[in-house]
Amino acid sequence: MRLDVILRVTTKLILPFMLLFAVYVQFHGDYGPGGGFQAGTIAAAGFILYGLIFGLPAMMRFVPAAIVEALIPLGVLIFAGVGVYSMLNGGNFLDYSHLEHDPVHGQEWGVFLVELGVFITVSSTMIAIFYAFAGRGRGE
Amino acid sequence: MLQHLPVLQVMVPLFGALVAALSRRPGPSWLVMTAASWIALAISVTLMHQVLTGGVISYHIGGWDPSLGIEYRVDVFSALILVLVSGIAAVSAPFAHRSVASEIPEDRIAWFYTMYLLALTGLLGIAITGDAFNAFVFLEVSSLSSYALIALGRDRRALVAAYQYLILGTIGATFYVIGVGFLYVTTGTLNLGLIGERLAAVESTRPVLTALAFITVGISLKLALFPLHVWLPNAYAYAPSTATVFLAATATKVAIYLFVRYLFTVFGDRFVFAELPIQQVLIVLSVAAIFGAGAVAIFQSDVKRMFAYSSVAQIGYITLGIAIATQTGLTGGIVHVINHGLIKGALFMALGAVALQVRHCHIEELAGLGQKMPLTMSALVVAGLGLIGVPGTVGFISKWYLIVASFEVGWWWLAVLIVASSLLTVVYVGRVVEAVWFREPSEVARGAREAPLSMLIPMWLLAGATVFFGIDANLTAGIAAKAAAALLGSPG
Amino acid sequence: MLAAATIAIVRVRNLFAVAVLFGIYSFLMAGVLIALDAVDVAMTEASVGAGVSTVLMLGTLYLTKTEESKPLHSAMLPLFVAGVTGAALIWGVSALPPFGEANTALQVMGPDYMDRSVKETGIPNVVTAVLGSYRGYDTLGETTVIFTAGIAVFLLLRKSSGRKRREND
Amino acid sequence: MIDVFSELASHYNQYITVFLMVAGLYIVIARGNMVKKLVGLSLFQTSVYLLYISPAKIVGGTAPIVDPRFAVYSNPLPHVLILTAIVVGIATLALGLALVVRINEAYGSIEEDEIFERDQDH
Repeated sequence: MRLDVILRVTTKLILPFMLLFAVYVQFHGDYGPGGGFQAGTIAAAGFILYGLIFGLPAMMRFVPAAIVEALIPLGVLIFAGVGVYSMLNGGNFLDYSHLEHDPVHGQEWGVFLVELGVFITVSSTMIAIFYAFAGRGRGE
Repeated sequence: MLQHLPVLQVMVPLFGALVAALSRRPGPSWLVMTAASWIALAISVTLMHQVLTGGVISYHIGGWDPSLGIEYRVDVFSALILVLVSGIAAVSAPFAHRSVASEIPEDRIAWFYTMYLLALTGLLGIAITGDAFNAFVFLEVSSLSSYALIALGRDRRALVAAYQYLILGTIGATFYVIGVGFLYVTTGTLNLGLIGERLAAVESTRPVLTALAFITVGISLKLALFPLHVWLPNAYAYAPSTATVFLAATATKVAIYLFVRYLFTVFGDRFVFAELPIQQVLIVLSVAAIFGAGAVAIFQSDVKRMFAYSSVAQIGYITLGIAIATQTGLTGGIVHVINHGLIKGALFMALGAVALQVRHCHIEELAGLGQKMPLTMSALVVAGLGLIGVPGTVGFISKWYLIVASFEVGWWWLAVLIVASSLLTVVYVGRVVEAVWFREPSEVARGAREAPLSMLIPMWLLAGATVFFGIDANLTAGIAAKAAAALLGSPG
Repeated sequence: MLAAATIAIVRVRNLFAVAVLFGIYSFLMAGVLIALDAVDVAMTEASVGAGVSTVLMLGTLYLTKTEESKPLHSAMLPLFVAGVTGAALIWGVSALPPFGEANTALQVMGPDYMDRSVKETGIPNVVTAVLGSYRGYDTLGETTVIFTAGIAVFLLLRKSSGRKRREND
Repeated sequence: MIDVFSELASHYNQYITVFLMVAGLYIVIARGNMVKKLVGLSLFQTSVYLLYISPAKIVGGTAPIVDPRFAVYSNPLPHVLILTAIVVGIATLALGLALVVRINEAYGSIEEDEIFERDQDH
């Protein structure tokens, strides 16, 4: 319990930086290593750390389970939606060149949106899996 | 929009799965599932029509050339598998409504349908893709969702069955990836067609043979080829009825598709069958499957398990046709893929209807059900006759092709074995029929009532198809023959 | 590399340290991957293998048991299977082109993503470009796999709201 | 360091890969503990990464991020494939572990032999 104070404060201090780092990894993926998947894992790890220190109920208030559940399909929906959208714009499925007038620009946009979809699904799935495991008491 | 059909074939069930997951209520999710699977069926039938009239369809996802990106490729064989898979899914949709409601807790039904649609997505994705690694990804989509579907069975043994399937399925998939890795390192491409072309230049070097070995073993695990079938009986026996219907009729069939695709299109039949002892090995294993699994099926008291073992035996017939590797033999194998899908779909639907009434499919509990559920039990008998191969049913067509094929290559003993093996089928189907029609109703059977229409119609649709295509086989066998000709004619 | 391998052997013994060892193993693997110039993969392996998997394993062990009992049956069959697999792999692998060569089939005949990526997509990290665009469909499949796993874990582990889902004959 | 290794034995990498694969596969088949089996399975899958990544490396090359200072890069495509494979691996592991948790609740054991015994009883 005494240690708790330190842990709580540190966690609160660290959490914004972890999320910031996740965002950096997400957006810097075009130029350096990183991308939606890695960023999603880091962000989820940040939230899970919060949950470990402050307890499951506090985390669920912070990130409600219902929202997490809805976010999992949403990420895939964004991804596949980009595919369909490029199809409606006259290209093939997932052909980002047709998203903008300039094909290269379209590609950049496409990859960006797709990575966003990956990020959403990955981070929310990780949190959901954490909820599922943690919500289960010790067996028997 | 018509030129986008190949990708829509896979995307429609995927979107369905997403919407079903978002809806989270049983009713809407069932509607979404039904709509998505019927649209998928319509698309696959259209694709089949396009292929038959206009030849092979190639669709470049993302607009990239196949050497850069991923290609979807539909030929007669893959279109046939697409129609089978989406057809079974569509026909099972009305059946699922009551069955799932009685077997799955209400708060999980929406997710059950999500998984069901994901399994459909994965299976269609494997059958349509022209890319080795993409096939792996969709293989995993279908596998993971099947594990979850199986684990939802009412019996706790369903959990263990799902776990065992997960272990063996993942080993199989990893073997497959290893094999693809070898192919990729030697050819520098992942496109199945391009691999086939480039392999012609490097044939019979050691990495290629290793790739062949690993891909064959990996897919054999998935298609439950005889010694690698251990996961199948329990998985089918303890899964929820709807999952059993769908998976038994489609999952192994798609693995067979991939198997044939690799042997004939990628490695080339000349290379595989002329220079390596694969033919002999495959024939021995197939015959062992037919007799071994058939014999085990006789001694099962759980009817669901009995028919699961029967599936292993029936897969033996299919691989036998593939191993003969002549036009007639391959046609027999492919036509049996379809026929067995129809038969097993009808059989497991009948058992699903029984499960609604008596909860377990123990043969003692089925006794006398013929009086209480005459329509369901008649469907069971019709499909059972198809399993035996009685003239006038689809089973006869498949066996006819196989027997003719064995005579053509001069293996009369193989023909004798095929006929003899039917006796095993007679015994176990006979056991069920005897119990159902000629015995006094058991205690539980007395309270049973006829299945609801939503189950009877799909069941009889499939049972009727086994008779219809048994009498007029031009459609199925004709398409199968075209597929076989295309596979054999493809350049090694 | 060697260290990773030896740890793999140590792990063949039992206990709950296995989970921690697995984490260490993943970190080493990530190190090797960096040496092989696969920075993106290394980053993912470090976060997934060493992070997520280890946490999941520890969580499972907390929910179940931490001791492994001695296997009862003989190890002959598994040894045989593993041995045959290993032999087949060595046989195939030894005929592959030597490590680090530039003019192998993979390098020569493979697609020239490096040259075209910036021109066509404007993205200098070619791994991201291939992942997002050229083989974007694989990535969609991959995201679907995650989605499948997430829902599947839910299905299995979420407490039912109403009656308890315990069966038995 | 890798340079030294590659001079010592040109297939060193691949042999280690094979060793890891076989070790993983052995754990999966031989062990009865369900968690241990899953660890073995992960090991088996992880070793495949090296099979793909090793051939992509060119000695003297660098990571596949376009930069005017470098001319030789390792091949990016295997990296992408393996990223996907990692994700598939963790998904399988998560599902497998979830199953183990449920099995433990239903049987009170995670040893395969014990579970089979308990099913024989009834």
